[in-house]
Amino acid sequence: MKVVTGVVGNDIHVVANRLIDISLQARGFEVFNLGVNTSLEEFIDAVVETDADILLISSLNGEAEGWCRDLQFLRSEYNLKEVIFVIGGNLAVGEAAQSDIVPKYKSYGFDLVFHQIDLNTGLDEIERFVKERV
Amino acid sequence: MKVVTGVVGNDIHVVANRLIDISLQARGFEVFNLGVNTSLEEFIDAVVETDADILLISSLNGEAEGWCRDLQFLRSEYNLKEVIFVIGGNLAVGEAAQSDIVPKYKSYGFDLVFHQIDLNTGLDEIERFVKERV
Amino acid sequence: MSLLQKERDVITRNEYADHFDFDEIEDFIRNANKEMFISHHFKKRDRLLVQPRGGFPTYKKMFELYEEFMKADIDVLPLTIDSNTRLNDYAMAKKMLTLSEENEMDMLNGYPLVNHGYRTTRKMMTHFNKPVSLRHGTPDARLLVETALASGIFEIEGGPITYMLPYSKNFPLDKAFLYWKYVDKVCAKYSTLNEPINRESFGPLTATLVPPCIVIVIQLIEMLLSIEEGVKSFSVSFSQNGSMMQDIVTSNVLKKLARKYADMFGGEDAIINLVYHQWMGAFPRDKNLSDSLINTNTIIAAMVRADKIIIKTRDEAFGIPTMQCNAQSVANTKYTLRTLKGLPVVHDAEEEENLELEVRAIMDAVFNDPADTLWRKVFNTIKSGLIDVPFSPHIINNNEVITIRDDSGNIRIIEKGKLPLPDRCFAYEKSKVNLPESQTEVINKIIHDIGAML
Amino acid sequence: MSLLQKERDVITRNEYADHFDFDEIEDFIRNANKEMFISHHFKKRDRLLVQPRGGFPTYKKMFELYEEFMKADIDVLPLTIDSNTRLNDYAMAKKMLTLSEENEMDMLNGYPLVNHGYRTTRKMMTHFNKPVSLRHGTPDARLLVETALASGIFEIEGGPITYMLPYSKNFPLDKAFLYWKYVDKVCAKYSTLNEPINRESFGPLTATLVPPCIVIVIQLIEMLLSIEEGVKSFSVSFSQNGSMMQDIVTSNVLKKLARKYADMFGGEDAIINLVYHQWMGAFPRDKNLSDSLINTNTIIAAMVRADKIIIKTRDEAFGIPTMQCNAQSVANTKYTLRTLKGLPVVHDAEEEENLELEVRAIMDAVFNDPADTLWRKVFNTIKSGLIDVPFSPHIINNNEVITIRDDSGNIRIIEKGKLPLPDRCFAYEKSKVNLPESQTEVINKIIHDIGAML
Ligand code: B12
Ligand code: B12
Repeated sequence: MKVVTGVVGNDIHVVANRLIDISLQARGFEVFNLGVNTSLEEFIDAVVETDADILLISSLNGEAEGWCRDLQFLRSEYNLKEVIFVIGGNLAVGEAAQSDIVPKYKSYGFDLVFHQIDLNTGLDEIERFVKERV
Repeated sequence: MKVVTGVVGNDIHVVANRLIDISLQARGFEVFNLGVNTSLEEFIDAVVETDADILLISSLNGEAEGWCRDLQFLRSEYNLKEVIFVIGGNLAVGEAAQSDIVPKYKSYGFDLVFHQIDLNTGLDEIERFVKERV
Repeated sequence: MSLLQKERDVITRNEYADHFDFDEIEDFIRNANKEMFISHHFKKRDRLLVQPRGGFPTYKKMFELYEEFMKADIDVLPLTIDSNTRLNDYAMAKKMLTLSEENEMDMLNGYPLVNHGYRTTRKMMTHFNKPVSLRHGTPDARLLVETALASGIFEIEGGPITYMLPYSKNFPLDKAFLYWKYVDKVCAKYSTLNEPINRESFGPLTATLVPPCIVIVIQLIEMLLSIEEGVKSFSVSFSQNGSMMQDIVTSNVLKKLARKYADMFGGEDAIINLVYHQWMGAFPRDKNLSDSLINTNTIIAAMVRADKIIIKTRDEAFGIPTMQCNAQSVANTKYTLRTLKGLPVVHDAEEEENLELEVRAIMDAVFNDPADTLWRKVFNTIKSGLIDVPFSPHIINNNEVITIRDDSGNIRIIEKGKLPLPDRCFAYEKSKVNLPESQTEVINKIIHDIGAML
Repeated sequence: MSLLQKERDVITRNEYADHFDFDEIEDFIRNANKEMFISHHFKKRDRLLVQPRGGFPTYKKMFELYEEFMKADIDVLPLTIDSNTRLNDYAMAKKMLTLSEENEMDMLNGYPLVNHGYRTTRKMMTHFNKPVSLRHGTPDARLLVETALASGIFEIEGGPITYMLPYSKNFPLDKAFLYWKYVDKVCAKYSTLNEPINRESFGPLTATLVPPCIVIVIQLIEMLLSIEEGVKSFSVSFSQNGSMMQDIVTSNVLKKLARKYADMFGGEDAIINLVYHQWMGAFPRDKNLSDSLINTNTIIAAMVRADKIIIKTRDEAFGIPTMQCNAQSVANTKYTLRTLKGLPVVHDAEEEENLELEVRAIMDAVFNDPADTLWRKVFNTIKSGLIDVPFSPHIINNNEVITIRDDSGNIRIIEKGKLPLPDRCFAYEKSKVNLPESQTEVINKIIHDIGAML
């Protein structure tokens, strides 16, 4: 399976991104890592270009909300209904509860949302989700 | 004015007692310091013996309540209406609010109650109280 | 029946205590799980052991406290005894225990072990299967210690000096020596059955400007008195002085001399450990600051390479801490010890030499006393003021020594009273402080120095 | 009109910025209260200055934050800039500022200084009359710094390397050197009017297993680049390594070499200060443990004899801290510094010698580059991988150096990439670690070591 990943917006926190790359590869995914500081458009382009199954966006510095509001629109624009959209990391400025964050990002068009969730827990969940879809 | 002071019960915290002794003398009181580990009866005896104006009891280790419940009784028994009864220090086991502690000890027969109050603040208050009484 | 056993029968036959079945108790200790012996853990020396203080009146609450501690991955459980039991006032303890049980309100500042008895208490101790340390402050602890050992509590804190001079006003000191001799004898006896019972001295004393030389002398003496009775595992201790350097110097000298004196007095086979107490004086009334102070102490404990640290809580200035607060303190301390790496080994030759000279001079004065036994020599030395503990409430204490802090927070002796300090040592102490002119200013400085951590 | 002034006119003429009145700004700086200059406070050197981080989008909330800090007796106020402004995306910053103002919800992770402008911001700075430090992470900070200085912010953090390699993915490094040259020039110019403007480098870099030799080399280079432009007050910095000893060693070598190189390159009259950052890596998700970590760092800052400490909060793992939480952190730190006395002065000759050799070898490689100016030499050195920052997101970075922790928590180099380390130094580094056999185990160890404080 192909995964496009990276860190959205003006965010340059790279450590998680490197670990995600390693972990996805270890789990047998084919990884296209756009790295940090990636715009939503770049992500969408890469998904189209690579014909990816999963788009896995990270955000650490609190910017995600500002960038991801237009996702719903792009998603239908490019007709990417089959692609699984995932976001994880630290999804708010300041401290925020999962119960507030998850529905909000789902309404933006994400299938899976991981706010302050351990990486492996999240990746397990993604694999489960993939299985159920098939 | 004569003050009998000391630490009530099986309490051996002596540091405050030494400071109280010094501070009372500095304020011109005649001090009879019974030291730590003093029973209520010893206090009353000393008050009678020295014809004291003030009885100033300290308690630090949380024991006071167990010892002072009989004060009302002793006070009327010995007819010590004129003597000012004061208690101060740390007047409960565990953390307790002043609003709970002060009425309780007043009901035991104390005129002034200082739970977790700075020494000088307390002594100022005692002097004010003495003036108002005259 | 031996004389000791006769004495034990008399002691333990007390209307407030359990009926003692000594054979059964010996069996219990012989077969007790090694995990319950702190001496077993000390042998491994793989980490700094963490121990809080804590005691609640009722069995139920005590049990709950231990459960909280276990969640925080505690190393050594404490059993702190209430202050009535400490003064052998079991009647008052019983009355307050009953009130506590009836009212769901704590009327005692610790666990009244004698009233609960060993049969009941042992259930708790074997349930948790951890080393437990008995914290009290009792001059006559004979019945208390018998009950503790029978309960599965295999570390006994205290001693004839450290549990007398800070903890009592007029209990006869000579009696205390004999009562603690009894305690040491019983501990030594049980030590042959399984892992040794650990005895620990209480170095903080009054926790109020006590100079390191006095602390160390008293630590060495209580260690020697225990070794004399056959104790094989002993912990010396001290508490934060207020200067990191003075803590390090105290530790270095205490460790060195404890080993030297132990070897000199027939304790070559005794294991000596070092315990560090977090700040024992007055705590700030802001709980966040207390947390900071506690963490600072954890770091110093690691720096002085202690074997065990006894911790405080953010509730210290207010009263007996809640269980949650106490357990949190354990968790915080464990975290810091786990993440703190690469500690330097520090020495200060000049300070260490001076302190060692002071200690040796006082120890020599003790040994030169003409009395026939060590405890009598010590008794005479205290009585004559050659050993003198600042802010002791006890009538026998000389109360002439006056100490003050220098600019680096070190406690320095400015009035030596009858302490037999060499002239050059006393000169060294005085050279470190700029004494204020007036007597009032000195008193204000002392009050200020008592509150060094406020 | 000078060339610089022409450039300044161009830079400051920006649709999102205030109109700049340079004469008025010079007047303001000339007459500004000395209390506002951190360089003035450094001169006194009477205490370790405490500075938090902190920036909120709106003026109102920023003002309230400062009020909270003042209550906690703060030494240096921070102004942290949002990450859009950092990447010169003033349009996005403006949009998010408007959203924040309308919705009473923070949509930016810092204060968008350019959008607020210097006329507004200066009111806040003069009101509090404290030194303020500009924290950003901007490769092209020309407009930002002009705005800051005009606002009364007299400490500018950052540099062409330290604000590039950790903070940017593909901003051209050569441009960054020129943009920071501009910043240094402007700072130097204003420094002649009153107390000097302080420049500070950002030693923590990516805060992820960066070896001390790389940190020190980059500190020295940014210091020399600033001195070259006439800066007279400069702070070098580093963050907690994870081993107290390595922190002490880093400090000793950094202080020594900073003075040496400054003197060698015409900066004899420049004042060099040391700043210590509390742990900059991933924080534990238990706030009580974070408090412990923060306090540990305060003690280490005092042990390494820093001039300023930049602190974290118990909210670090979660997000931008609340003001109360941030102010509490200041109060806790001030308390520990006030009560912590008697710190030992520590050295480790072997470690210090090794580290100094490493640094000198890399510095020699920089100076031996054939380019004509220092910044070009440095550019070439980074491009060719002679300087290499682990976990840098920047495309120019070589990413070959691999580090790992030894048993004492020291960061050690196990793959040197193109770092020009002397053989004996690299051998020393490797001799300290027991490398796991398999590559997977090494990766797991690295992941584990990144999370050293979890
Ligand atoms: C030092 C100390 C000791 C020393 C005492 C040495 C000595 N002989 O004096 C040692 C280590 C021996 C000790 C022993 C014990 N202690 Co103690 N000790 C302390 C400690 C840390 C400081 C006390 C001190 O000296 N403060 C400095 C002086 C100057 O301040 P102060 O005593 O608070 O007094 C001030 C005010 O209270 C006030 N004040 C006092 N009296 C009066 C009267 C009036 C009229 C007024 C206006 C004001 C006033 O003015 C004083 C000066 O500012 C306190 C905790 C704390 N405060 O941080 C615990 C504390 C008092 N101890 C406590 C306890 C329980 C004990 C023990 C029972 C053992 C135990 N469980 O830990 C034993 C006591 C044995 C016994 N029989 O009493 C508890 C009391 C609990 C409670 N109230 O709920 C405390 C609060 C610790 C705790 N949180 O558990 N202790
Ligand atoms: C190291 C660090 C930095 C370094 C980054 C170096 C680099 N290039 O990577 C430096 C110092 C340069 C830095 C800069 C900044 N930082 Co920073 N930084 C951190 C810090 C301390 C650790 C991050 C880290 O590396 N963690 C280790 C990795 C392994 O863990 P992680 O990033 O948390 O990722 C894990 C999970 O989030 C999860 N995860 C991530 N993505 C995904 C995706 C999926 C699908 C799943 C399931 C899980 C998942 O798995 C990862 C592995 O366990 C955090 C705070 C913290 N966490 O303690 C702040 C933090 C992330 N930074 C923050 C900020 C704001 C910034 C700055 C804007 C400046 C500032 N105001 O301080 C700048 C950013 C500039 C920019 N343009 O983005 C904030 C974000 C605030 C918020 N969300 O409200 C934090 C939380 C600090 C704080 N409390 O203020 N930072």
